[in-house]
Amino acid sequence: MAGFDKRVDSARQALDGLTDGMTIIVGGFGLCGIPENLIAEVHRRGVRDLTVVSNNCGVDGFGLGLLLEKRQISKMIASYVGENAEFERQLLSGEIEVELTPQGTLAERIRAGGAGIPAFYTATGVGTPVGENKEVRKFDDRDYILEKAITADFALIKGWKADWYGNIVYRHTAQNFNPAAATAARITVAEVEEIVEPGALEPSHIHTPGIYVDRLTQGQFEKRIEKRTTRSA
Amino acid sequence: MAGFDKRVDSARQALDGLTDGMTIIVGGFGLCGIPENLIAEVHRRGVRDLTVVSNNCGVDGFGLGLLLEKRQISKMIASYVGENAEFERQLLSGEIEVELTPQGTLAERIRAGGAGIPAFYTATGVGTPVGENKEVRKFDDRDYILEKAITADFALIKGWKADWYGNIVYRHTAQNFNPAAATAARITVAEVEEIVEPGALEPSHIHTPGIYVDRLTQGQFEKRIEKRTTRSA
Amino acid sequence: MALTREQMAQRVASELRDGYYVNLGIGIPTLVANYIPPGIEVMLHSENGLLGMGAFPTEEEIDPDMINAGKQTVTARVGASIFSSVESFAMIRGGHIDLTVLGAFEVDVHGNIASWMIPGKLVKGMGGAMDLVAGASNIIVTMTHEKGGQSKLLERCTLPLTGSGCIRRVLTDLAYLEIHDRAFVLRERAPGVTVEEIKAKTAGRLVVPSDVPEMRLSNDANHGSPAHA
Amino acid sequence: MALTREQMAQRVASELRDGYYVNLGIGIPTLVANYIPPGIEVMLHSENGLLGMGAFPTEEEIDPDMINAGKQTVTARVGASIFSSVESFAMIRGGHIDLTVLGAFEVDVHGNIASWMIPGKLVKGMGGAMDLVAGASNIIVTMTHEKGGQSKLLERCTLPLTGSGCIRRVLTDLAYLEIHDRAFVLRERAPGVTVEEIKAKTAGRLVVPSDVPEMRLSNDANHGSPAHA
Repeated sequence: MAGFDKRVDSARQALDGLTDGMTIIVGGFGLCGIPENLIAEVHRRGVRDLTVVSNNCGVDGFGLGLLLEKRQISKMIASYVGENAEFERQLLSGEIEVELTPQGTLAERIRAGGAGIPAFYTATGVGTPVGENKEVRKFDDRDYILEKAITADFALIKGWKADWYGNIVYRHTAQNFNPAAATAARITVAEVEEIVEPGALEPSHIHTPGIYVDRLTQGQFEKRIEKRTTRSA
Repeated sequence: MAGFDKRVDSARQALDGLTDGMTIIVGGFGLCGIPENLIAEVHRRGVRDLTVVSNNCGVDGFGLGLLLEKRQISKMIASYVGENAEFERQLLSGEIEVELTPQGTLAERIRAGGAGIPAFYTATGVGTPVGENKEVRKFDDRDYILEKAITADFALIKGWKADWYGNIVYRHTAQNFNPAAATAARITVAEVEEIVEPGALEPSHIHTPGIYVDRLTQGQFEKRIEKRTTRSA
Repeated sequence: MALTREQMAQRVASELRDGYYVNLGIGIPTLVANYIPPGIEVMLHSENGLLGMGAFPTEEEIDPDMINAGKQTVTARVGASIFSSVESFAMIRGGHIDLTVLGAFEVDVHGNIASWMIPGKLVKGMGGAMDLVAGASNIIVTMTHEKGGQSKLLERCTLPLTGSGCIRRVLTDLAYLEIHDRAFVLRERAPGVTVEEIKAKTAGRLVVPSDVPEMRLSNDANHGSPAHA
Repeated sequence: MALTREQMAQRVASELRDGYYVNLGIGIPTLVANYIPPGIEVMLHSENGLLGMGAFPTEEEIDPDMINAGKQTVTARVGASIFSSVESFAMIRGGHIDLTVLGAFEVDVHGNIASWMIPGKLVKGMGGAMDLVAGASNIIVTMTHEKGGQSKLLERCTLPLTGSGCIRRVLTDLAYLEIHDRAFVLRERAPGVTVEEIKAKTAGRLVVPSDVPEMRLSNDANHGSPAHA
């Protein structure tokens, strides 16, 4: 199964071919389910002028925040800036171009990119800044705007377990944007916590079929928590 | 959890409110994963003038073929007539209106209906009879046609196991159109082989979250096989 | 007396019905989960892909892979399902959520809402809010009636919109109002708050019916976690 | 000698590459799975939601819930995944399938294909064929060169189209041809078939390079099941 064995030896090898000016989609929501090691490798490589598509842009000093600090990102397509001070600073100063996109529209645009749908209509954003300069069209007497698919050169995703074929399952809410991201790039690179033997995953439980995955690595994860909330036992 | 207990006592009760002239989406591919008991109940009720959305229309004497024979269907939206003689006869004679839709477009139109996407563009069918009288539009120098969402009054689906909340898992390729169908109707009725206690299904394995399911029944299934192909052991 | 945040949550909670799938935004909306009336059950939806959000975890249960849309660590309750962001927003956009509760900077008589951006000052991003207001059939906005002496219930929103013509119900610390025919219709007053005060603090056109009862706030907090359901 | 159906499958199989995800239509395309060259592995995609179709089941293994797009009972091989029709066609439409092999009634020099309907006579429906030809980056049409003495390689298809301008490679029982610049380019002849015969039986414009080798058919059938992979 050499042709289907998606395993590569390192994060370095996994990002072979990533160069300046490329577009990358990065899975994760906040710091949950982000490809920590692949992001670190993008940082190490120092590639610049990247367009990054990701719901968030990490936090100061972790996740995609690392790439912001090193000024590797020239354009960000995201739904949330939130508490990322460096992101907000670069946005307000105009150092980075930001295309703020509603979260559901962002997910759907990535999904469309992977599914061969070049564009779709949605009511989200009608009559708001998001709808400016977009076609508005009525269906059944309601207004919708046209939104376009997103595709990328690389997708960097994070799974829980994967078999050699690149079939992936996600753990809890670390799924989020990862399955969509996996479908929408020319080269999809997945890092997972555990690589298992083919046959170990139940076919009906697989979240991301291996057809979407080109390269697979196993990583060590810090899994930093953004907001630690607890109840007393 | 009275409000979330989707169980009803019978197929009869499950289709309460189904009347002449309604649109129903029916899950299944061929005879695999079809809601046998709900179809039988539609047959028993004798409601007429139905628009049925389903990839196939059963076979002569089984599945949706029963409704064809009793002339309960006035319009069919499907991708395949195949070897269903009565379907082909009614189609050629004009007794039934048929909107033949490419299988992937059919799946996507139903999914769009459930996902609040009123319309989308696809390359499928461009330059063919399917593309006639549809808007053609270029994206990145390729032609696409505009396809519209499908929604329905009722969706009739078939699952394997479901908990009281209507969370459903499908068995093998009996999944097919069922998850999309579940999302696109005002009232979604699911019949399953086994109803399990809440908590018995792993949250990340659920194919159809209960939010899409309004009524749930347990059925007995014949599971007729259309093409029995085997190898020697 | 203006309502406290807890009282606002309590009033919103009385709109919950047994079997509702509910999305609660960050802030006051989150507190609603503490006041679910006895005998009814709701399922909390979190945009990042969780339906059936449970209580906060104990220290032992904490799991970085189990968070809500506010990035807080949570648990999944019995009957929960977990799915992708694509599926999560298909639920929202497709109108499958029964009730959405979210905060706002401004609301106007046209049902417009502004909640995500103060130009040149605050850029948090819209996250899932635009999807929620466009998709939910049933939205309650919770916010203070004024900010810095300025009414937040306007004739026209001044800030960039989150959604257009989508809001019908607003609960403030002073009143519960519905939006009809390009006006705020005063339905209930916070206990001890006069119609005159509400009139004075509402910039958009206000319709005052002949009878405007005081709100009833009967539920006690069920002292669970904010994510109780 | 015209190729047999098995030989046609054999020739197509030589186009397979290790690691290909392949969709095989009904008929001759299905037979391709019997001739996968040694040392390479492919994964068969079935439109109804199965990637990694395995052999036919034994009598004991038969399961009505495990079928392929031809409605035949099949098995899932190691490494298979099973998903919805929506996901299955996202793969197809999104161009993730490496090779699609399907039959046709007619093909023309513009790359058009007709395969799903003979007006007034045969209405089978297009099933997934229109999606496959619109989505696959790489399509091989397999069909007989003629039917009832009529060429099936035309200047313009006469039947309703399945896809427009999407076909580049055609294997018939007489030849392997590529479509370039509005012509069929004759690349290989079936063993013993002359260029003259192919010329006579091709209605659409035919370009004949100076050297048109005979096909090489070296693989033996691996005598597995039709769904072997």
